[in-house]
Amino acid sequence: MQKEISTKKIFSKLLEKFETISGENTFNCYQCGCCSAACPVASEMDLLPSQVMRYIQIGLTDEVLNGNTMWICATCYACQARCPRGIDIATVMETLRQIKLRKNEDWTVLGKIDVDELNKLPPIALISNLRKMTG
Amino acid sequence: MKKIAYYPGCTLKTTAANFEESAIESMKKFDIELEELDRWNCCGTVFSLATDDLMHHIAAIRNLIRVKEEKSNQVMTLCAMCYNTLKRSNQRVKSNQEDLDKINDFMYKEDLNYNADVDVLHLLPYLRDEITFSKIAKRVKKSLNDIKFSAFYGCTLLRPKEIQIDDPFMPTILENLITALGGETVETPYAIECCGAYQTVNQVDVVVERTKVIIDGARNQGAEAIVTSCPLCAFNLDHRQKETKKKYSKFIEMPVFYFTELLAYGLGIEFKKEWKDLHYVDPLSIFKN
Amino acid sequence: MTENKNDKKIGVFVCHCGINIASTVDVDKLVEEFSKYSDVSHTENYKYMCSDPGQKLISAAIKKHKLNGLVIACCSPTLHENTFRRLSENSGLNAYLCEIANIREQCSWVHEDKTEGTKKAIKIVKTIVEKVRKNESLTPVEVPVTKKALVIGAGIAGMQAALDIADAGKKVILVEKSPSIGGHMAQLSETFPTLDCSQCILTPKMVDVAQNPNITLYTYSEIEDLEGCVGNFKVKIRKKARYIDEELCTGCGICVNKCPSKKALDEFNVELTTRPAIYVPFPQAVPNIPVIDKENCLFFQKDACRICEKVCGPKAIRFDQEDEFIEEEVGAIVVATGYDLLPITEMREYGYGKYKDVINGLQFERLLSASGPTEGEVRRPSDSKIPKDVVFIQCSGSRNPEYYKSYCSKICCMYASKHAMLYKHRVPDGHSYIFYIDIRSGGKGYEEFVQRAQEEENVVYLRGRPAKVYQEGDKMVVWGVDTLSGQQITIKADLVVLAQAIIPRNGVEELIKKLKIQTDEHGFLSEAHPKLRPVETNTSGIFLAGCAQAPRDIPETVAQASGSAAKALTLLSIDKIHHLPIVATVDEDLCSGCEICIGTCPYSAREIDEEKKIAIVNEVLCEGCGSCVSACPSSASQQKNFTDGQFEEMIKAILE
Amino acid sequence: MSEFEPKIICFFCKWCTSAGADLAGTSRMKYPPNGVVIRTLCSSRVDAEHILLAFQKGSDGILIGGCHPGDCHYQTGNYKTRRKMLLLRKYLEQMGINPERLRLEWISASEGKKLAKTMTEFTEQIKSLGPIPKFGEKEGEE
Ligand SMILES: Cc1cc2nc3c(=O)[nH]c(=O)nc-3n(C[C@H](O)[C@H](O)[C@H](O)COP(=O)(O)OP(=O)(O)OC[C@H]3O[C@@H](n4cnc5c(N)ncnc54)[C@H](O)[C@@H]3O)c2cc1C
Ligand SMILES: Cc1cc2nc3c(=O)[nH]c(=O)nc-3n(C[C@H](O)[C@H](O)[C@H](O)COP(=O)(O)OP(=O)(O)OC[C@H]3O[C@@H](n4cnc5c(N)ncnc54)[C@H](O)[C@@H]3O)c2cc1C
Ligand code: SF4
Ligand code: SF4
Ligand code: SF4
Ligand code: SF4
Ligand code: SF4
Ligand code: SF4
Ligand code: SF4
Ligand code: SF4
Repeated sequence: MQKEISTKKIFSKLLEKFETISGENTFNCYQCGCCSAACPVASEMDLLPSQVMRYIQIGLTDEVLNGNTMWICATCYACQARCPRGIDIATVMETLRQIKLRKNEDWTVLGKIDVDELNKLPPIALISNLRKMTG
Repeated sequence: MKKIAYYPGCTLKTTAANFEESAIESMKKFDIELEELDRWNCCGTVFSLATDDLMHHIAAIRNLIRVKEEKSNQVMTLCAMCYNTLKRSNQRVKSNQEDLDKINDFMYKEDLNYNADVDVLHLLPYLRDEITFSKIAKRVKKSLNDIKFSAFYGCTLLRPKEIQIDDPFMPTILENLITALGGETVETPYAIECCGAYQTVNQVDVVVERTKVIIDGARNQGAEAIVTSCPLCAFNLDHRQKETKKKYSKFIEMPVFYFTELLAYGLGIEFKKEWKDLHYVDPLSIFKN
Repeated sequence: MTENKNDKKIGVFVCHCGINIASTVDVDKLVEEFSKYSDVSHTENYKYMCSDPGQKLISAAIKKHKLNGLVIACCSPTLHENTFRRLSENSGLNAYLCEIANIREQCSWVHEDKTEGTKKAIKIVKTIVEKVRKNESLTPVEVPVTKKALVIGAGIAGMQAALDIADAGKKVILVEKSPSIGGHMAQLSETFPTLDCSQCILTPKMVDVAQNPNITLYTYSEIEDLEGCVGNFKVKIRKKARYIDEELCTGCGICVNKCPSKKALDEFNVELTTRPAIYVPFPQAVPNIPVIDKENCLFFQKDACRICEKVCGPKAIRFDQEDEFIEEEVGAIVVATGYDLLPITEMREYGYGKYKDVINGLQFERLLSASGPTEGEVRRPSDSKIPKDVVFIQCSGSRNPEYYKSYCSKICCMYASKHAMLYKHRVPDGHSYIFYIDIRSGGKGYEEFVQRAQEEENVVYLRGRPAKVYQEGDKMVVWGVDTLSGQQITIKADLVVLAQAIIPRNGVEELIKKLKIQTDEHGFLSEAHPKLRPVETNTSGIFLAGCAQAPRDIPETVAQASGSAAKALTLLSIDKIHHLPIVATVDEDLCSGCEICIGTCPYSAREIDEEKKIAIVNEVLCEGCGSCVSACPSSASQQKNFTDGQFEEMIKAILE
Repeated sequence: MSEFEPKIICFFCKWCTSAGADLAGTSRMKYPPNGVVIRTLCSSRVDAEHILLAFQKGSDGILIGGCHPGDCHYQTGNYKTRRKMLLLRKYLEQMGINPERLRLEWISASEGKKLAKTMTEFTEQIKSLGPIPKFGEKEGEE
């Protein structure tokens, strides 16, 4: 299906919100793809980090928010350490998570995880996960 | 004995007590006492990235206030994630007076007004810069005897650049420590890449894939064991080998150490059974003497 | 009529321009108004002032009334200022006492109401009358021109400029830092887009340079000092000691063969090979005279050896030779210092130059070159194997404001394509991959060239910037991405070639300081105007060519070199240069020596008189922008015929 | 009393803005006659003192025109002008003069239309601001 795009959709309130929370200008990205080349977990993502940037640039924000990229992201900063335009993609991912989480759409549901398993986990794993994946 | 205020963090008090013990014991050999803060709370483990989110920095700053209360201006960490979180939260309020004021306002019940003046240390660069590897080499009692290690740095000590402890693309600090302890090191491209981190909670598969790539990579270069500098990496690379083996039957397991364990071993401190029990893959199998 | 307080006798001439002015401005009213002025001795209006009768009328009035100030109220000064100033000069009145009041373009043509138009025209003419009252007679600054040019750098840019100037019959001094002329072009194998052999087209030019009687060549030489200004520069050249008597040396090369110290890194082969301590950079070098590299010579380091001295038939070795200094006078200068590549050791993500099989583009040129270390067989540096998979990475260090250089290096898209193509010609069963972000192939035949690489030579183009290169066994592994398919990619290659960013030639900053010219933030030389004066610097008489200004390929370099040669020739073909005299001045009594003006001047026309501790103006360099004048906190500085006093009166005239 | 006709002084550089004004003329564009041009070689010649004097002597508005950034005939003159204007506008504010009365525009030789538009708009703007207060009085205070 063709996607209809418009500047109205691109320069939306959501984009504004996104740029305030992240402190990043989406349009700085010139799609070199270095972030995607660097990302160690990209194989599990349905959109590469650079594709996420691109989708936002053309207003396909819903597609991004419904995808899994930001939930797969491990905040490892491999992308940020290389981005030639100084974009902090890790923060972009966090912002996308925040947009979801602030609507109470948690990603991690503790109830679904086996209790023995939970007990085995180091606290840093559990706390960091809850911080990133729940509101 | 020189005393340094020390922030342990949750993990080194529980699932990774062996890392803490080995560090404290080792430091004693250099006449340094890591003096645990009287009171501390969880730092939050990850630095919150949203610009409009101050709440999540409070936990970190509160711990730095604890440091000030003990009349210290520096605090030692052993956990890479604690280091990253405390240091970056401190940097954020240091470079942003408004944030600092807001946080101080919020914590009006604290006796102290925080001034962003605590230096957050990590043991690894401390070993390199203050104690020095040459001094460590001189104190080695039990050499690692040419065992081949593959260093694994993970993310939080190297990135972002504001807090990096070494060259983020070609770090050598772990390798140099191993060499000082008499071990050998091999290079892998994965040393600075991510282990999958907190995905280990609900997306174990992401971590399994990472574990396989990282350990296979190390083995291909001839490594016999992995040395990590982050307790989460240590957990993932060690304990997730179980799931990895389940998924890939040909996968061969490999012991995973925390750098403090090897330090302690080298300095002649006994590798206790309790330490060993916290590992998944038997760590002692590789020691040749 | 008011009393004439000064001894001015101004003439005000109002033009109708047919009805162009007269329909919106009451020209009679203007005459009436200005005849009231005590120092306006004559005023009249006429239908077409620029016509022959119009001009005659003005000329007659100048003579008859002994006018010493002239205001022509007519069209824009861009149209007829020259006409009327020439007329003025010819009628015995200094040209700079004549000024134009623009009552057409900036009045009659833009207004409709005649009352308003007339009111405004009066104000306009009034401001000019005020200005003329205080205008001084000025004579254009005149300087004779030394009819000789200096060209710095003998790459293709410098050689072309020198040849063009020499062919026009003017003398040229050509100064080259390295032992031979030729620059980087001598290192290239074949050149895009036609793939002709670089050496084959360059060598004849090098010989031309050497044989041209109008060119004096100083190789292994550098600019020590520069003084003077446009038309008359004094340059001091340091001719570094080669430790060879150039007159005696026959270029036989025996010394080079016999030298036992053979471990120096060969610059010409971009450090892929080593060379002796006594060496000729490459076989076709001009001049074909060796040079001893002191750092590596056993005699200079350990007082041993002297083999070269023993084997040299004509006894040309001179261990006691010293640097020589030569002074020359020139009228124009062309700077053509070229480029370097961003060192691979800066490439964090690609291994900081640690891997032998990660090389830069120029090294690959040497591997391709028939005269290169592998005689044109592509063999990789680590183990001399013929690489079967080669990855080319474009934009390495370019277009990366965060870590390296923000600009596009312009030529690497093209040479990466060329490299992949030439590699396929040398290794037909090899595979080549190019990682690119965008392909920039603007130029005649360039796009077609890239398309040929894609269609006919089986070069695999992958869109994305790789994140990492590392060694695994004897392979170089590249972690990349293809953003078009959305796939992460790994390639196990035998050789990786980085298209490193082009940067200004190493060490050129010192030269730039001596020449007092400007560079951009990256160190490339600044042109006087990005569109209309692209081969001139801000400093009159100094021109630029080639990659010293910005990355560019050979055709563009040659075109620009000829352009700068033409500019230099323009200067050298006149006997005297005239310079606009509307320059800045300094009142010695008021100047506090604060030096503010010095930093303000974009032309380095300001300096401090060390004795008097005040600022002075070099009238030849001053372009008359007036920045320094308005910056001077003591009002010590003024601009001729644009003084503060004149501004004050003009402002008042408008507000009355 | 007839409508207030502001007195506006325009300092235009020779290379760009004055040439742009000439173009507006050759294209027969129309704009109000309030602004009178003083032509300088470069906008950077305009001194803060000229501007203060002009305001003091009753100029209601001042328009400075120069070449676009990067296009200055004298390299960097227009940057210097911009810096000076920023400072000056602050200073005017302190003196009680509405800084809007001082405007800086980049108008190139080809922008006749922009020139005409600027002249019209600026005249309108100054009209709505009213006459410049006497020196020493703050704007807005009666
Ligand atoms: C890998 C690669 C492949 C290329 N392939 C092509 C191609 O196929 N086709 C094409 O058109 N272009 C190609 N180019 C571009 C080409 O090399 C340049 O356009 C050309 O060499 C520029 O010439 P230049 O004279 O400006 O600079 P240079 O060749 O760098 O010459 C400058 C000269 O000035 C001298 N010098 C420097 N500083 C001083 C000083 N202070 N005093 C005295 N002398 C000094 C230097 O020693 C040097 O001899 C390629 C470039 C690269 C990097
Ligand atoms: C849409 C567009 C936008 C552009 N924008 C820019 C820009 O922003 N910046 C920039 O640097 N460049 C720009 N350019 C490019 C710029 O226009 C050209 O580089 C430049 O005008 C070329 O000048 P020229 O003298 O070679 O050709 P032309 O401008 O075409 O002049 C050729 C002249 O020769 C005359 N002529 C032709 N045949 C004959 C004949 N047989 N006998 C006598 N006279 C003849 C023509 O009438 C004409 O006057 C732009 C071009 C386009 C199309
Ligand atoms: S590395 Fe930066 S510029 Fe390149 S695609 Fe990713 S976000 Fe965009
Ligand atoms: S921070 Fe997230 S997106 Fe960036 S490389 Fe790491 S996992 Fe991938
Ligand atoms: S001088 Fe100018 S205004 Fe007068 S007739 Fe000539 S063109 Fe027209
Ligand atoms: S041996 Fe003598 S003549 Fe021959 S090249 Fe060497 S210096 Fe020149
Ligand atoms: S004296 Fe020096 S240059 Fe001559 S042969 Fe010996 S090492 Fe070579
Ligand atoms: S010319 Fe091509 S390869 Fe070179 S910097 Fe520009 S876009 Fe990159
Ligand atoms: S008027 Fe301009 S060019 Fe002349 S000295 Fe002053 S600043 Fe320099
Ligand atoms: S700015 Fe004025 S006072 Fe200062 S040195 Fe220059 S001319 Fe003299």
